Amino acid sequence: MGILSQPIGVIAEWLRNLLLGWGLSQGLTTVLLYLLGGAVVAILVQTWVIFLIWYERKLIGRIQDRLGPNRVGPYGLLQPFADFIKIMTKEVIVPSGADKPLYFWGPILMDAGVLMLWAVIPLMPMVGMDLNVAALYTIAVGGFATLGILLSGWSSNNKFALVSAIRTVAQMVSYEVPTVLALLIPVLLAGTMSLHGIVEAQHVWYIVFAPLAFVIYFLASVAENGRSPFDLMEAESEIVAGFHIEYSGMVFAIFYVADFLHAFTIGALAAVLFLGGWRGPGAESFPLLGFVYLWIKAFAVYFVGVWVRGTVPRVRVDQLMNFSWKFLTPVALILLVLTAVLDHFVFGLGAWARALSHLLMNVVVAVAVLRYLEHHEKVRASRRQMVAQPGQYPVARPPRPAVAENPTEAAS
Amino acid sequence: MIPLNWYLILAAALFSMGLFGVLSRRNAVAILMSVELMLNAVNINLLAFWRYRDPAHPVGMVFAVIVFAVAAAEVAVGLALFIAVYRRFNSVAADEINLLKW
Amino acid sequence: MTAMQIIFLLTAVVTLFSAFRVVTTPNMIHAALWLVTTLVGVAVLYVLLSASFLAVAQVVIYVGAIAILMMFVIMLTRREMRDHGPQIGKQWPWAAVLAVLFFGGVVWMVQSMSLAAAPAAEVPQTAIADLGKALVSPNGFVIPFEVASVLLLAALIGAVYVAWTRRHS
Amino acid sequence: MNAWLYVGIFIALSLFFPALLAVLGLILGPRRPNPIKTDTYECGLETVGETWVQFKVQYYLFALVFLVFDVEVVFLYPWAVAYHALPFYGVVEGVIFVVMLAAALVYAWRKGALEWS
Repeated sequence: MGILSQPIGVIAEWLRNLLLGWGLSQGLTTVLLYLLGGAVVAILVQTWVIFLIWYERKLIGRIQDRLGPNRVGPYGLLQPFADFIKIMTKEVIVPSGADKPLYFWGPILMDAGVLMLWAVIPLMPMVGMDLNVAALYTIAVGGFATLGILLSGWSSNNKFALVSAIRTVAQMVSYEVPTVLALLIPVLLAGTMSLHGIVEAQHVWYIVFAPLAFVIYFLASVAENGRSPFDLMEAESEIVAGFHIEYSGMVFAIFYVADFLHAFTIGALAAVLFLGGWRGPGAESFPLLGFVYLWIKAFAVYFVGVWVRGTVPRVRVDQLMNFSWKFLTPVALILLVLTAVLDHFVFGLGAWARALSHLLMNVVVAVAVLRYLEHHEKVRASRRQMVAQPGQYPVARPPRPAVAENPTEAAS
Repeated sequence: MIPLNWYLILAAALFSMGLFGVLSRRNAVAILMSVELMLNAVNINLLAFWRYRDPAHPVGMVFAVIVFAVAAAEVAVGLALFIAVYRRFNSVAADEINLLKW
Repeated sequence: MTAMQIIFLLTAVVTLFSAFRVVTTPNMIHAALWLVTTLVGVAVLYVLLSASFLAVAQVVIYVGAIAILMMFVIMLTRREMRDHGPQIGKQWPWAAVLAVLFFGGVVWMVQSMSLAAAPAAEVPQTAIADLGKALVSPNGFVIPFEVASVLLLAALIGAVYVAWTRRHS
Repeated sequence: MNAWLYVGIFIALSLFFPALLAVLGLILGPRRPNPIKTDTYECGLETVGETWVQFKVQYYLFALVFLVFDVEVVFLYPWAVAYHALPFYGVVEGVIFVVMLAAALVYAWRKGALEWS
């Protein structure tokens, strides 16, 4: 085992021998090694957020024809550090009447729910733990983030925070359905729930097999994260600032960190599930290269997310729910059934033949869905015309009175 | 290794607490929570016996999964009933909903 | 005392304490959160029983869905049900006696049986795939599997029908 | 089992790091609360009425449909793992299951439970 082909393995072996040499027991050594490995991964991704914050602000700035941060350090690179130091010295204002323990559990659970995902993401070949239910685990820990939002909204003792938290949770659970269904497709294709297994099964990337599933997974995850254009929970004009309105100082910063980390983690998960994870030329012989590939792929998906964020205007709340329940979920269900039936017949073929038949099926489904939407839109347009000419038969129902969208209305 | 009867006693304790909750709580949602405790105790038993008796066949796991489905169905319908009852009586206290009581 | 046993005992203490809080705490939201803790504790027990899939499914279903649904309903049915005022009925001593009797009876029964101290065999690596096969095999559990889907469909229809009222009619 | 040990340790760590940040914020920041500052924020107005406002049934319905979907999809995961070893009728049974799921969606849709009014 050379240091280049097995860097982590060699270091772990050396550390293990060192600790055993100190007279520690086998079990304790394992625990210490895992603790160390976990801490390295956790600190790495948490630190990475500092860069992400700078990058996203810069990119959004450029999209909006601004400069973005440019004062502190070269290209404003040190801006997040300055912000961090500033926010460190801010007071944490706990509102009166808050449910104190739960008030702090909210942000902690939310950040932890994202960070926990990194326990199962395969960073490079043969490194990281091979949990045999990892795919479902990624869904399970999402539940903790949802719980964190509900907690922070409820414990703040603020109407707006509570309304926003309930709304956000309704949005998150709605978008969890297409996420779970889209995630089922790579699991079905690979025949395993282990993320290592899914990466290893991707001789051809699953984005070729199931581009629609990738799109559904990506959109639903972004919406679950609550980023623009799905940032209803932060709708300034309706619910002031969302479920974290009563948070300040460092405790607020935890929400911020969780948001950015979640955006990048979506990229990493999408890269693992659909873009071949650490796969790339030479990754098997040089695992560190695999890590670089994974990071680049994750970053590419993250970039698209930020791009969407900077470009598309916010959707309306009914559109938001319809998009999940009446578009993504049915399409995911149809795709799942067709994939299951098709793969039974083409599994025996070569990898590329199998991939191409799946691709063809996906294209057919996509065209059919687009055709249907076009048709649907035409029908609706003709209905609207009927409304425009009253007195003619058939009279469509009159347009509904507009419902004012404000929190007291939503709350009643 | 952990002896089997540890699991059984733990499950029994969980079940007893659920039983206590079902019999003593006033809020209907709390009663439902206690029922969940009891179902979980049952699931622990099912899986413990599966693990210690016959881990080669997934029978115990199938039972546990079916219990999940039943629990979910029970929660869905139960909570819907509470919402309907609340609309009618403006209360979800189990001892105040006594229209059918003789 | 092995490491496994220590983990088991710690989990058992956490689980039972939170279960106790579920049935005694007057604040309903707190009760729901204690329920979440209990259910996570049970998931850890499933891990100790090498039932990985069930452990994760437990968290997905209970923490991700059932607990959220319960908290929604607690918030929905809140105007009358303040957290002050008794949350435990007057009959609680009888309930406690019954629960203790039940627990004592079960413990007596468990102790009088001769039970295995260790598992008969290891869980096979393919346990999840076996479960999947058993769920759709005609010699296995295909009827319960399909009936479960019908049950859930029926539950959804029933629940939507009961809870749903048209606003303006 | 070892994988779960690592995951357990990682879960503990991921709870620890944000908690550490919160504690750091509490230690390093000043702490001078006063009644006006800790008052509930409501666009500059005094808070009126109960904080724990009530919500539309709509929210419950979304969570309900989600619960049913979640449970059914969890059933499908072991099926998907075993998928390649299944004969064709096994696949068909899974498809029937998915159709039931679709029926639930269609019912909720037709009933208007998925409308945001």
